[in-house]
Amino acid sequence: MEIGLTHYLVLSTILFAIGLVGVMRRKNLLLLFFATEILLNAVNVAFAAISHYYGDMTGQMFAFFVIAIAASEVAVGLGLLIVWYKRHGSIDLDALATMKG
Amino acid sequence: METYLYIALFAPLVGSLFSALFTATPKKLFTGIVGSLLIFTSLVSSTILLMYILKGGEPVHVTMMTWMATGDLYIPFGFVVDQISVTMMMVVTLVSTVVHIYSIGYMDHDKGFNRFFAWLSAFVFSMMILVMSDNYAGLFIGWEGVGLCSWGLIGFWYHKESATWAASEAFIMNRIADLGMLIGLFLVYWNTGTLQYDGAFAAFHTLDISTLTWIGIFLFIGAMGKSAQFPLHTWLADAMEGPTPVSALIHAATMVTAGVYLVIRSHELYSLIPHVGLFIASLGAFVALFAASMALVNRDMKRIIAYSTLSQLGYMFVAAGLGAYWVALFHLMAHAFFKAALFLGAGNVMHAMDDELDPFKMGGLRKKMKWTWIMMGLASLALSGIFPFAGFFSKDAILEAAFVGNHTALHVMEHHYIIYAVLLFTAGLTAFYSFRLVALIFHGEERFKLFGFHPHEAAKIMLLAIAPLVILAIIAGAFQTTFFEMVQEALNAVEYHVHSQIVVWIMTIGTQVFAISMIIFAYVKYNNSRVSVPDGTSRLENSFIYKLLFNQYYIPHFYAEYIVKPYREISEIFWTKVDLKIVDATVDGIAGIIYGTGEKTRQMQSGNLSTMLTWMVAGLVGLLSLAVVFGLTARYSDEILLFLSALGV
Amino acid sequence: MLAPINISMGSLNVMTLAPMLIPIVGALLILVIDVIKGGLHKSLYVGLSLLFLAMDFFSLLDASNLFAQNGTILGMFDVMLIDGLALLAQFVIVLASMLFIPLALTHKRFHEFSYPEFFALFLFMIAGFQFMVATDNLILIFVGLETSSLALYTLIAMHNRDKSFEAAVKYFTMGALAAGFFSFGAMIFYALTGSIEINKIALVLASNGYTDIGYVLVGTAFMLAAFAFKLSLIPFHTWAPDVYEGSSAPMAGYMSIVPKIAAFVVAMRFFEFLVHSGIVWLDIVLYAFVIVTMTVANMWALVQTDVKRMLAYSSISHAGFVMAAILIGTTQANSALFLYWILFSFTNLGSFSMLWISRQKSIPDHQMSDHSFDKFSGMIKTAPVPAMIMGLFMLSLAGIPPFALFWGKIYLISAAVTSGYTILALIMALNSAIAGYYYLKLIVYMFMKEPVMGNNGQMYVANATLALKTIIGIAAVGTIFAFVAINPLLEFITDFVYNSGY
Amino acid sequence: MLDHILSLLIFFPALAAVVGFMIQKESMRAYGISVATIEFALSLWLWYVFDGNVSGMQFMENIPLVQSFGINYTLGVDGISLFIIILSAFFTLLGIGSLTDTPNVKYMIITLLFLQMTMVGVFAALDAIVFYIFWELSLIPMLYIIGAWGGPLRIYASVKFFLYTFTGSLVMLVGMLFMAYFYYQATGVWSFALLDWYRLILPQSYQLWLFAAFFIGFAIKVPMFPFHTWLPYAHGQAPTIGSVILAAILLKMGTYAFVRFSLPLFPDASAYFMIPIAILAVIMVIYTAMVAYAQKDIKQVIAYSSISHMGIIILGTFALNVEGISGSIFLMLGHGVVAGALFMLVGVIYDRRHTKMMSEFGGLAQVMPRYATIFGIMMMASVGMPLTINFVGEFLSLLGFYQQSHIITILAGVGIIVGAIYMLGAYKKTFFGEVTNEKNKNLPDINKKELFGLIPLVIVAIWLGVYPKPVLGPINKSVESIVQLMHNKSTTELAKKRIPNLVKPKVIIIKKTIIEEVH
Repeated sequence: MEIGLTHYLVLSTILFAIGLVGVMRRKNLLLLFFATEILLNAVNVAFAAISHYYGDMTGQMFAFFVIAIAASEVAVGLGLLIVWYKRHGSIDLDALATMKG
Repeated sequence: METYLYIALFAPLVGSLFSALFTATPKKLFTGIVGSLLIFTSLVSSTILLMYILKGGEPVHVTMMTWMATGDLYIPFGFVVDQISVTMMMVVTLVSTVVHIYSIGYMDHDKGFNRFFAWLSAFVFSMMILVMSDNYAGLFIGWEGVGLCSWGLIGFWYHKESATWAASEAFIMNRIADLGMLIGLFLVYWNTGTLQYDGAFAAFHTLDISTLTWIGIFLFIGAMGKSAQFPLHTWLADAMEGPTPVSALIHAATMVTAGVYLVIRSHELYSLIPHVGLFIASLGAFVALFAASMALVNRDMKRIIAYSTLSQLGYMFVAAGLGAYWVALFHLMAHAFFKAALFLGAGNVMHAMDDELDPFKMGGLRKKMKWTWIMMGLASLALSGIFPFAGFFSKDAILEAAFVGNHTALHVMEHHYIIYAVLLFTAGLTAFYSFRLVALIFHGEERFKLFGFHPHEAAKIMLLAIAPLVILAIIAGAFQTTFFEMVQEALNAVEYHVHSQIVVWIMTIGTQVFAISMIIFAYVKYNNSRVSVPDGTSRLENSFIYKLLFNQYYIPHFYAEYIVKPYREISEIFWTKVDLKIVDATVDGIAGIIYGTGEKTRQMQSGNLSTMLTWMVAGLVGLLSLAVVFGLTARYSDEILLFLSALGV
Repeated sequence: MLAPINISMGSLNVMTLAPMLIPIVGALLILVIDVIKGGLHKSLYVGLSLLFLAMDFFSLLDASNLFAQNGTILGMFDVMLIDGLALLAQFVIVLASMLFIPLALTHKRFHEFSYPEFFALFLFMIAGFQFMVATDNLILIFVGLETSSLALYTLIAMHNRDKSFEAAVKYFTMGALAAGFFSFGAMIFYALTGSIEINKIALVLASNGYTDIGYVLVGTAFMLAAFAFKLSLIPFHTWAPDVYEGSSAPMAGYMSIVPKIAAFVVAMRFFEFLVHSGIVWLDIVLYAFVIVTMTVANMWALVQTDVKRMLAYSSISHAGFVMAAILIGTTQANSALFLYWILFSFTNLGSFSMLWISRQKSIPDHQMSDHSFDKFSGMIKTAPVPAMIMGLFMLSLAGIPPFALFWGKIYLISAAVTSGYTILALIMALNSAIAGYYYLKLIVYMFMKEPVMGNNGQMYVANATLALKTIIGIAAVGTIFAFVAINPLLEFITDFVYNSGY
Repeated sequence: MLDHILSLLIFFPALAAVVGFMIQKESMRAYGISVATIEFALSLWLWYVFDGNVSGMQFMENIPLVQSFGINYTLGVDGISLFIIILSAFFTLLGIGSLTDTPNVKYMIITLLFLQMTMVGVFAALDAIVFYIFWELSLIPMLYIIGAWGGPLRIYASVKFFLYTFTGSLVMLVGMLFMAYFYYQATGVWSFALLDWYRLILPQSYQLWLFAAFFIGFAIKVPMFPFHTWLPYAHGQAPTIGSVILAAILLKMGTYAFVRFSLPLFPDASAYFMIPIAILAVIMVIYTAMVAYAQKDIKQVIAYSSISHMGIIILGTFALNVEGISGSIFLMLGHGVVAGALFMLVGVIYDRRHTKMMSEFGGLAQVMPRYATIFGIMMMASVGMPLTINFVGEFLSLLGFYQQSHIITILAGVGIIVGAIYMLGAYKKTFFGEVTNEKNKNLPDINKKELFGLIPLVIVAIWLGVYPKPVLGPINKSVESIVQLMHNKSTTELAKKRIPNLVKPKVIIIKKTIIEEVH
């Protein structure tokens, strides 16, 4: 069986779905960040595949930018996480609900 | 002549405003004097105008200024002095002069002396507008004006609950009728394009009968209220709560006759619709009997006289309804004299008896109050229609008119024997209750002693004031011919002929005999020592008829129970149930629903990050599923349509 | 092998980059100054930021002159796109930022402003927004979006309170998810058309007649979700109230304006061609978004007890209101969007600044939160002028004429009317009535209740300095006398929007 | 100065209000009275220079505001608006002059002056948006007056007043935008100018919808049944001055707007909806009169009576003929004077006893004879006694509608009966009988300050009842032009039938050209 574009796209979609489920289910802030990384990487896979399919560089460029952005997101996110942990000693999501209504 | 017209009209206004300046200050005798003088001025002017008209002068017609003008509507303040209005002016100014002077004595000790004269003169002014106006709108001004003054005067002693209640009742009942009148005015305007008498009367001839009938009916509804015709009659008896001079002036001589005046004034209309006229006459006859029957058993001096007034108004309507307008007017005039005298006499008695009204508690007063007795006796004779008093001439003419029937239009002689019979019977009743009253008050045992009263004759000024009225009540009949000649032109009056002279004589003498025998019967029954204050135990008092009559046929009770009370209750329901619970609650409910939705759905904002993320994903999934549904629909739209058509959709 | 790249500087049109480069340079300069000598007073950085923003503004003026003469300008490999929308949006961004930055000069000391990084990040963020609006390349949009967002998360967190951290984390996490949506959506369109430039996507889709409509819709759904997050459309709005509450008042006000106008412009670029291609689905979905966001946010605003949170919901509602312009999609509607947002920025910044000057260091016992309604009880008695100004802003937000927002409202509703969206117009109007209630609530507290004991009114202006007063004054004057400016503004906007082909 | 007299009338009080912030608290009353006097004098001057023989707009001003959207600051005055403007200046003066010891009097006067601006603005505006601006702005001072100086339920009442009216007017705003759009479609130019809109003939189906949209805005303001429930609360809670201005002027905005907008813009729809609206009016007249009768609070009686009278005004307006419309406009003035005076009068006893419950009173005629007299005069004016101001209006309104429907007029005429019932009832309970309550024994009679407000109203109420011509003349002139416009514009049979043609047949050629022009 030849691996075609469709397969990549399906893989990407599945990864994205996994990421979504993770985003919804994870109660640990760090794991939540991982889930968002999965989302972005799912997209990267697809971009690379499509780029190859079209023989066009743009998709790969996009993928690179996504990687860069993901990296900076991690930087900012981890920064926030560390501050939060310092203050509360926990990175549990449910503790993060002082504001509501 | 115009100057006299204005003087006659505005002198009472000046008097009223002058007195009004002092309403909040203690009694000032000069308000009464000035007021009386000004009314007297008005009387003099009216007399000059009367002389002028009598001499055959053209009616005086002036237009003072525009009142309302918009669109095609043009209503001026216009006044006319013709044969009809000058008669009314004379009646009004004469009686009111007398009443004013009388009141100086009667209201002597009253705190509201100045206020009384302000109201009284204002009433005269309104009445003058009513009778002098040359259009229906002006008449309506006076119409409402007298209603207002009547309200103020009935409720003059406003600390008394019964007085204020009666005032409101009178005002509201009159308002009911006024609505009819107003509608009548609207009909006149939209059908003739004007409210001026001249123009409207001229145009009436071109209108079809049904329109005219409606106009006639609505105007007469107005007249019914003012003249207290059934079923709007209850206010008149209650209006006796006012000071007695007021009852004399307003509720006997002038205001209540305004309805008759309206019909007479609109004779050009009513001549065209004799069927409405017949209805008016029938109602009048009914009221004459109906009111007289209530007067038979009543135990309130003033109310008896009031019912008598009502009854006499019925007579006038019979005459007016049957087209004998001049007779109606003549009776109106004669009635004003003797009835006012009667009331003022009753006022004397009240003064003497510390405002006691029950004649059973009096008796034998003739010794103490000789002059009052004489005057009331004469006035009662006039009321009973005994020759040669004024009442004889006018009432007899009405009876004849009823006998002969309607003769203005169509030249069809219809004899209205039923009406005639009713009127004749009522004449007997009138004689009876009049002298029942006289007998109870002035004759018999001195029952008042049991109640500790110390009666005394009234002040000179009061007696002197009544005198002219009594004199007129005696001699007014002599002017019948003069009067007829004067008004015949204005009212298309015709002499009518009973078939033969003998019939006339039989009728006249028969009536006289009947009336006199009723007087004697009244004396026999009430001028003896057995008369005592009824205590509700006698057989008579327990009979159905007595109760029915004594309770005024239960009509006031009916009104109170089935109109006033439900009205109050419905109002209460409208407010508490409909307005607050439905209309307002709906508005608040809508606001409440919006607010409540916000309050309930804010749970969505739980503050938990997982939930928030879930919402986002849910939103995305929602969008996606919509997209999928839509995309599939778009792709397979042909198939779907095919499927749907196969299903027969 | 890649072919050698031959490019001339002229075709690059570097000038198109100038407006974005200026704040970046400014930010770098601030960082450099801090490195050289730390601990300088915040006023220096405020001043510098203002200067750079002013320069930015002038470069925008320059660009708009060019646009007025030559029409749309492309540059940097056709990645940069300076059209009317870009210019208008940048004007709003830069002007709102200029109004915002002096608010740092408070009377009391606040943590975040003592960091020079705050100002640097702020300028970076502005550059990010400017990139977002001045391109139709999805990559650059994505980069601009993330640059600005990441800077914004940090700025929020710098407020240095528990709530701010919570807000930042929430915003950040959801933002990351939205970034995922965006990139996935971009991927789908790339897969469908082989292009990531909006106008090319539109061309390709139009030329093949939207054969893959299902996939187009899926892609649109993802993009819509991403923008709905940014524009805080329900149900993607959940971050907004918490973030507004958690961040400082001026920051919240700023967030209600600038990021949204950027997102609106991108949404306009992206959805307009889809709307005009007659995709009923999009109409329905946008319609639903508009109505639900407007109405439900209003209902939630009704039940708030904190003014700032109430204003947060009100901002959501306003966003939903303006979203209608995208749905309608006519020139009038798009012009109305800009008009509305410019007027909104004056009023909203003003009202948040009023909250800012009344910010206390610590919350008294009887007070539920920072800006609870009862804090403002009887303000007219103790501090009449601030009360009147605050009342003015509330009236303007409620759409009472002749104050600023009214004009935006009628123009937008008129756009709905003109395009036959009668029901929408009615719902928009009625929502203004609902909104009237909660704005009125604050007015009721300020004007009709008795002040709390011991309140001498000083607390309402505790934080005020000349700079803040000036800003509020500008906002107030702008709000009252908006009617003078409407006509030139409207002509200017309509001209720019029309000439950009929207 | 004559060219800008209307702007002057509008903005002078506003400017004075701004300046008022600088005035010392103690001098504020004097300041307020002087400003209001100047304003009143200006309005009288406007009357003086007004040409009563011209039917069109006078003293027009036109400044473009938002040219590209067709919004202009257009002002003008005709016989219809002239007197309401004067009335509003009059009432502001009386209101400020008779202010009793109000707390925070400075803000009260400033608020009143702002209110004055909005009132004059509404009646002088000839551009829909400018009209709308003043219309909405007028809510704010009133909101503040009720909310800050009102009774215990003042916040509920004021918010209800505001939101209810606001909601209605937003629907109206949508209607206005539609109207402008239709104008744009027809001519290619945006315009909100009323006089432009007058020339536009719309198909009946459009008219019906637009009429409905405007109707909601106006009906709530009037307020018409069933949108009236805000009014009793507003009146019940408002301070005296608030009720006076609300009843005298603010309610008139709704009825005025019917004449200014609904009738000439949508003649076919007006004719179409005539009967349903008349039925609502009849309900207003009778139902609210009955509700008034059930009230315990004398102020509520007058509040409900206002609604009842507004019913007659609506009826007159929708008579669609000169008599009816002139009558309704005159009744607006009449009701303004009378209801304003009655609310002032209630304020007098409220100031003395701090209660408005009729059960607390009784026999006041004995204690306060002057007060009772003035109250009596105004009550009689209120029940439509001839030779008082209300009669003229009520008579003409009913007369006008009688041409359209007999039954409805008769039913509405019942208003004169039920009106008398609740008014006399209230008067009786308050003034008649013995003084039973100890606290009432020594109530001081009406004082000079109160007389300052009341005597002029009594004079006006009687003067215009006896001699309405100086006012009715100009009104008539303008109404005739409106009716003619409506007749010319109407397209349906029904409307042609119901709206009279005033142009007599001999000038039929002119009529044709008018129609062409209109087309």
